[in-house]
Amino acid sequence: MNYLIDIVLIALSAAVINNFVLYYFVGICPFIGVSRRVDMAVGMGCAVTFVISIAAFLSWTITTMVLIPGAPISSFIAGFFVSKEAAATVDLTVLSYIVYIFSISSSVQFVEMYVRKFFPALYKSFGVFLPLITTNCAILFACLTIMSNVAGVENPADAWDLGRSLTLALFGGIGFTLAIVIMSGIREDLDLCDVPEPFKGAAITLVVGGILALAFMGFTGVDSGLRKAMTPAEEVAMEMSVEPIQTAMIEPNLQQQIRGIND
Amino acid sequence: MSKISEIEGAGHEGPTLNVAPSPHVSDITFTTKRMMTDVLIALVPLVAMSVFVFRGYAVKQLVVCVVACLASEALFVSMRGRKITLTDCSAAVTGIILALSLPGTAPWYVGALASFVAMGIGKIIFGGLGMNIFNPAMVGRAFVMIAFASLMGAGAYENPAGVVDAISQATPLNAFKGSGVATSVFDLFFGFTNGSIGETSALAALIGGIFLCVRRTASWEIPVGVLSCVAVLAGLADLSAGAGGYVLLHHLFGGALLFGAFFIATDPVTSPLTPRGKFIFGAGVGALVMIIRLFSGYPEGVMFAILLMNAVTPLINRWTIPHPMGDA
Amino acid sequence: MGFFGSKEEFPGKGSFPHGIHPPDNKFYSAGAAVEVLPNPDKVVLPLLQHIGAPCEPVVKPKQVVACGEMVGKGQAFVSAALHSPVAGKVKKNTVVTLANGRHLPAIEIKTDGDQVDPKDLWKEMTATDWSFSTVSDYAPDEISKLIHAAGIVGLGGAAFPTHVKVMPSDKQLIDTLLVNGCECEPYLTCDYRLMKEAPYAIVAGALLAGRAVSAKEIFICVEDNKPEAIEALERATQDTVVKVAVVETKYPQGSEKQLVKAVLDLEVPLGGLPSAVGVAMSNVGTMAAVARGVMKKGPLTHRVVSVTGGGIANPKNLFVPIGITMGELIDYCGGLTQDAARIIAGGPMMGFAFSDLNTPVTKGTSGITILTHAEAARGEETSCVRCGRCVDACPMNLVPTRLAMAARYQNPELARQYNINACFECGSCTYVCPANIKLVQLIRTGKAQVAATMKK
Amino acid sequence: MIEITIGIAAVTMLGMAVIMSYILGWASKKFHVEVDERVEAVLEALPGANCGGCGYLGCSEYAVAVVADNAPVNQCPVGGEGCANEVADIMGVDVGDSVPNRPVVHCGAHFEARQGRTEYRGEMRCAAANLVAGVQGCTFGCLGFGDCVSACDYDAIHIEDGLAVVDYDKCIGCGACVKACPRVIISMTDFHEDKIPSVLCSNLDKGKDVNTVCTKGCIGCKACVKVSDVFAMDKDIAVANTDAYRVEQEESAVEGLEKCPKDCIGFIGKNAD
Amino acid sequence: MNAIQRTNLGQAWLVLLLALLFGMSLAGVQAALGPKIEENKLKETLEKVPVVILGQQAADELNAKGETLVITPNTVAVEKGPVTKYYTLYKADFKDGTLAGWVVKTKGQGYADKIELLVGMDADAAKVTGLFILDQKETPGLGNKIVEDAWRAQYSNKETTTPFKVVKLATGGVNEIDAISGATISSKAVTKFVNQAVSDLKPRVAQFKDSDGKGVQ
Amino acid sequence: MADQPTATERFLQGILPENPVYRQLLGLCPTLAVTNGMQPAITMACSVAFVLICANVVISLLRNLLKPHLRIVIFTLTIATFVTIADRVLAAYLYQMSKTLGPYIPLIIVNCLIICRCEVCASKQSPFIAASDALGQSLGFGLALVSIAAVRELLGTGGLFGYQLLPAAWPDWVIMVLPPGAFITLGLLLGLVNWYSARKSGGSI
Repeated sequence: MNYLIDIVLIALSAAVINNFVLYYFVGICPFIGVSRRVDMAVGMGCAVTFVISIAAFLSWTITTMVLIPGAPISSFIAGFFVSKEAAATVDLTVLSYIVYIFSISSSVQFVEMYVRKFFPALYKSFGVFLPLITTNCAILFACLTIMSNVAGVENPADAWDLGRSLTLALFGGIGFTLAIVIMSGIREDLDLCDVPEPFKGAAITLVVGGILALAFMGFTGVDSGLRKAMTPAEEVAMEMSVEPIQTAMIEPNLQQQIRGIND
Repeated sequence: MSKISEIEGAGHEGPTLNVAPSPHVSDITFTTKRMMTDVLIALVPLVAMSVFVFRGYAVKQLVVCVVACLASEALFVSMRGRKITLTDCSAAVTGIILALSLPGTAPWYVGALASFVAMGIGKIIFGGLGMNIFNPAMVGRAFVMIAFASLMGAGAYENPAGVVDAISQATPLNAFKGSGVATSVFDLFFGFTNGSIGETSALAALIGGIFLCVRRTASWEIPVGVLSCVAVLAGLADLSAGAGGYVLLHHLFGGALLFGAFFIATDPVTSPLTPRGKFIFGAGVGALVMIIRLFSGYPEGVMFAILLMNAVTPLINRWTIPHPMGDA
Repeated sequence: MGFFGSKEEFPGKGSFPHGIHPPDNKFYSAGAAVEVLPNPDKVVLPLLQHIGAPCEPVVKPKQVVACGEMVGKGQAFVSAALHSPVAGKVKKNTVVTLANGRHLPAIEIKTDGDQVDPKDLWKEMTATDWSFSTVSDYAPDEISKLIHAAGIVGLGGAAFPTHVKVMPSDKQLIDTLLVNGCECEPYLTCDYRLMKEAPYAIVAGALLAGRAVSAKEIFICVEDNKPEAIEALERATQDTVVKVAVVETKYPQGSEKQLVKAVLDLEVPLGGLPSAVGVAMSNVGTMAAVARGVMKKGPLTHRVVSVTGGGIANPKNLFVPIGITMGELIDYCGGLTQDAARIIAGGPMMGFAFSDLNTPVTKGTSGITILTHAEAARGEETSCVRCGRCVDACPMNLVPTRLAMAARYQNPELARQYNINACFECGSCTYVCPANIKLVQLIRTGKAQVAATMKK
Repeated sequence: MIEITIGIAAVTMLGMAVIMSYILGWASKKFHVEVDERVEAVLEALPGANCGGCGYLGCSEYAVAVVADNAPVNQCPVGGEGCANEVADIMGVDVGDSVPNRPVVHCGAHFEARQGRTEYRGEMRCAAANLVAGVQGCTFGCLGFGDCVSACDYDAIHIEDGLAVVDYDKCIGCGACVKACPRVIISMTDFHEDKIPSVLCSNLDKGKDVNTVCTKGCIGCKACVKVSDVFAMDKDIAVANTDAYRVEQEESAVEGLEKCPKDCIGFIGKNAD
Repeated sequence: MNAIQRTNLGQAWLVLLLALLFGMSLAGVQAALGPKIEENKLKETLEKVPVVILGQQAADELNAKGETLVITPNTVAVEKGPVTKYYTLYKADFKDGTLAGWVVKTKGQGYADKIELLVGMDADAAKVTGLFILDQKETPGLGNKIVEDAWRAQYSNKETTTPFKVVKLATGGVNEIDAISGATISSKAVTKFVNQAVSDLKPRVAQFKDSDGKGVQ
Repeated sequence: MADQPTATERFLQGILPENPVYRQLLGLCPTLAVTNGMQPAITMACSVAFVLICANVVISLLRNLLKPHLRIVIFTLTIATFVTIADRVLAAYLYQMSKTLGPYIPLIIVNCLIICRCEVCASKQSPFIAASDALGQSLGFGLALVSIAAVRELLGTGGLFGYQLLPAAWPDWVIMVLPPGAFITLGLLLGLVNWYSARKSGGSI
């Protein structure tokens, strides 16, 4: 139940409340560049959603399997050279950016070639957007968010699993689609408006984006409101209870002990 | 042909002829200006009620917003080097609606900045009257709502030191969301509660709104869509969560719902063109209002709901292109 | 709903969705009985007065022609022959600009020699002795051939060659013939006077046309603001299969798709003709011409024209030879008043304004409406506020403001999405527009843009 | 410890690079799709930033458009001029060396020359006014509402006293005005010389009919044709043979021009008065 | 040679070389800067511990004397039905070994996003000694006032026997916290986290009294 | 090929005539995201400058080895490396700022500005020219960021770099430091720049 709530809230947050484009400003380039016509925007949105899901899968896999300290593959390799314990501490997260961008661009290229060969009709309608996506920040942003929720957490239980990661990516992509489709609808209407010359094109698009961001702020807090509404009353009471149900477990902290500040 | 040629002869006293495309006659009684005048007339009960309940606070907001709206419209239009068209009353309508949507306690610069933004970013930047995508008054209000969160937030409506009774209470929606207190439906209906100065009286909004719909200046589909959707969702919320003394009528009469449904959502420029589209638009506003009221951090969602639906209006238009007669 | 017509007579509701109710202003000329104009000094006959291919001149300059002699031959199938309304001498070929802006070659004939008195023609028309019983003597294709020979086209305004409409066809079976006497255009009264004064000719024509298309039912459709015409027709249709259908007074009731909807409750498919739903439709004036063309073998050389409006001294209904100039008609009606502002060929909703008084009357000219400044007054154009009044008015259920804006900002793709080609330019949207935008004119330019992109 | 981390990082990167390039290389062979080799070549020449700045969806669509639809070669904002030249080379487009192709307005009547002009109360655009009879008597001539002016991105055509006049100093010959004119009185003409003679009328009617609508219309009198071989008759209207015109014929053209009783022949182009 | 060139890998030799080089250099960078970054992360929290426990003034005095607190981090898992909640509990000792107090690091959903905060308690967990907001994205001008000293000071030196309660107008009741005007949700959220942390950990601190870091290594 | 601009010309071009933000609309994500204050804006500008200059020089050195179909891969690899270095350095020495900038530092990798300069200039020019081009472009980018940040921070907080500049009575426009303020400010400034350059070249509104 809790897991389900988590998934729903991650989805809602990524798609609407903290919309990738309107809240985090990622994917602005296509948001301005490819929002002139609704059908183009829909194609772009679908392509991004598709690629972002693939990228999320890849980045989650690579992060948990290779990059984080104690990841199975890297510690297996390291295990040949040094002791098991030392191998478990090998931290490759510094490579994450370069690995992500590498895998994104390769997978985009692969998917493009594949679709082009086997689904020419599909390629015509949305494949042409694929190469544009390599440089779309939204994809990398989703990977980074997943990384920070996998590698950057203090408590292992908080780390995201594949399901949460994919939800974030999928609904982040849907949120992007939502924003760009709304924007393209508005821009098609703006073609019939007497916009002052200096504001034509990108400037008015940005202003409209601002008003959209303003409107989307109305959703702030919907996630906590929903969580409250969805959590059964007894669970709320339990979480708030003064007495824990079970005895606390004591675990040694892995972090190195630091004496004082100025050491 | 002699007589004709006399008539035709240039410079004589004959009739001056002109040519024009068909049709050559038009319904000259119904003009854009009359629509705006209708809205002004329909606003009279609301303005009267706001002045009655909020006294000086209301007068101040109205004066500030109307003056600022007219001045900014004049300024921006002349910046574009166009003819200044204050006489079409649209700026005045925006000013009054904006003023009515502000709390009485807000300082003067809130109304002034809101008017400036409403006219600049909400209207003229899109090309002026008839071109704007978003309702200018709501753009202005949303801007100051976020900009001066502490002056416009739910809590800011209360001013214990206020000289008017209403202003020392909590707004009905905030009282409910914050502490689960339900205001009496009677007060909500007549408007003796705190809130934005024009939104308190359900009665006044109904009178003005029905006038607009009867005059066909506003399309009835939109308010019907909003109210029916809110009624359904509020009814469901009541059933599922237990009303806590807060019932469907509170949702209908409380907050800016009626004011928004009849006066802001019906802004023809920013709502869809076809009757079907208008109903969808209204229903969307209603649904978003309820989502925001029930779940979000804001006690009221009319403004955000209308802005959001304004944004999808082009898409609604696109997807509700009517089938011409004879099109299967 | 109707004065006389009861609901059972026809399946439709007597009305159609949307539409407008402009003041009909028919009082100017409704009371004026049709007067016959004496033969003019000359007539100018443009070679294209109908929809379709222009006709070829069959006379040479200086040739002498008799009254009713063919001067232009319609070579193509969709075309109509042209006959001289007067006897006289053909002058040098010339060009004229019609009221609808067409710039065309024309045949000019100077009146000379033995003339047929047009009064006799009118008398023949208004006679009550049109024999309905002889209708069955004509074979359907014979009727069609005779109509072709008489050069008859639709006299309601569109001027579609009538023989094409009444051509018996195996492919498209026709059940119903609708005779259009709605005359929904404000001001115009020519059809009204014709129905009142020559109902028997109309009924005879309707029976002939009905026989040509083998229609099972024939309705003469009249709006309920013309009780006297209805009465006259009821009298004339006694003991015949022809029924009078009374429909609501509403603009554009006389448009074919709207009338089919109102009377038969059928929808003519988009881009199709009424024949697609088994309906043939023709104007009352055309029916009278058919009666004469078939039974008297008389070509279409004269027609009834209303000269009406506040800008003319004495509004009249006139029986005039085709080819006479508009100026002469105005002259005959006492000339323009001081406050005349606009001369329109046709009615004020769909007619064409023109300024050259030498423009000739054509087969499709149903009237000349002269508006005063007050009548033609139109506020200054303001921005569209998307109020949707035009959407409520459009009888075709379109979104006129979108079409117009798409045309203004040259976006033919958008115009096509919104079905611009379904618009038949009735002008309802422009009539109601509170912002006084010339929607119809813009839509017309939009259609041209769409056509241009289609070509590419 | 550091060595280990560096080593493993290097191994990981190398491994990834090997895997990726192997898969992609395999895929590019396996999924190969035949395309016009010029498209490939143009694509190579383009930057590949896929920014969409050209108005197309990414570089490959632009490349296809260049090859298939003759899209202009200079649309890439990222690649700039160098890229445009490369693409032009591939396409074999000839950029320089041609005779300037400029619009000529075939009407010379200002307001006062137009007979039968009426007050017009409609949409103030030529395309719209062209649908109304009697805006002016002549059904061929310039309407003067300036559709061409708004079509011009270079501020090179203006309405002067009811007549469209090209500013040949600013004009780049894009042809937008030609497309905009509903009466088709603007045509693109090769300017072999800076200024060329032109018949400033489009009215195809006979002289008598022309005279009723315009004081400056060509009446087909053949006066110019008789004195100068620059001009020829096309049924009822005179035309200037601009393709063959060279500066040596100027005197002859002037002679024809002076003979015109209606003053409807003139020189146009740069430096033409 | 040609055979090699034609293979995919041969074509991509530069990519491979660069990947190798860049991978190595990045690992080098990480090796050089990694410890410093880790230290920054820890310092961010630890720096605040004396302030939260002792108050700004006492912490400054301690600092001036050149003394520091000995801080031992522990992870505590509290199971509450289906959910397990993790806290980081810092034990702070004076140099002489006496227990100075406890700091709990906790976080939860605020109005806009997660709020991460430190709650200081005295040695017996009988009093809340202070509060520090580590990370928040609340509405500027409204909710983000939770970081202001004046508001946070309301929690200092309050008994933990009764939970804190948010009120609009303080009536002088026990452990009443003035809500930030217009940001009741943020105020309530923070108060809720403090109450939870206190109630969850108050009974547990005794178990950690002996842990001095070395003991649990 | 036409005359290639010299190093100085390229440097000057980047600052105003070809300003990456206002004229080329490149790299808008960070432009919007980090301009709610002067400090993050300047930090971001410096990071971009560092990455751009390093990447340009490296690519320029490698320019003769580049294969057409692999060049983009090499660009991204190089850029990603330098971005990682910048990110780590910031985390080590400006920890608070690195936290504030969050994911926007790694997102420099996909900043079109850098790929664009690598493609247009660095892959064809000598290291010196490439470096001056990069410097000019980064200055232009920095200027744009600073101009937006100045407006937003001043209106949003009443001061710059955290120092109060406007009178204390100034009501802070909180919206300016929030996402909508970013969009609106950039949109209006862009309009202003367009208007100014149109006026300079004699156009009208």
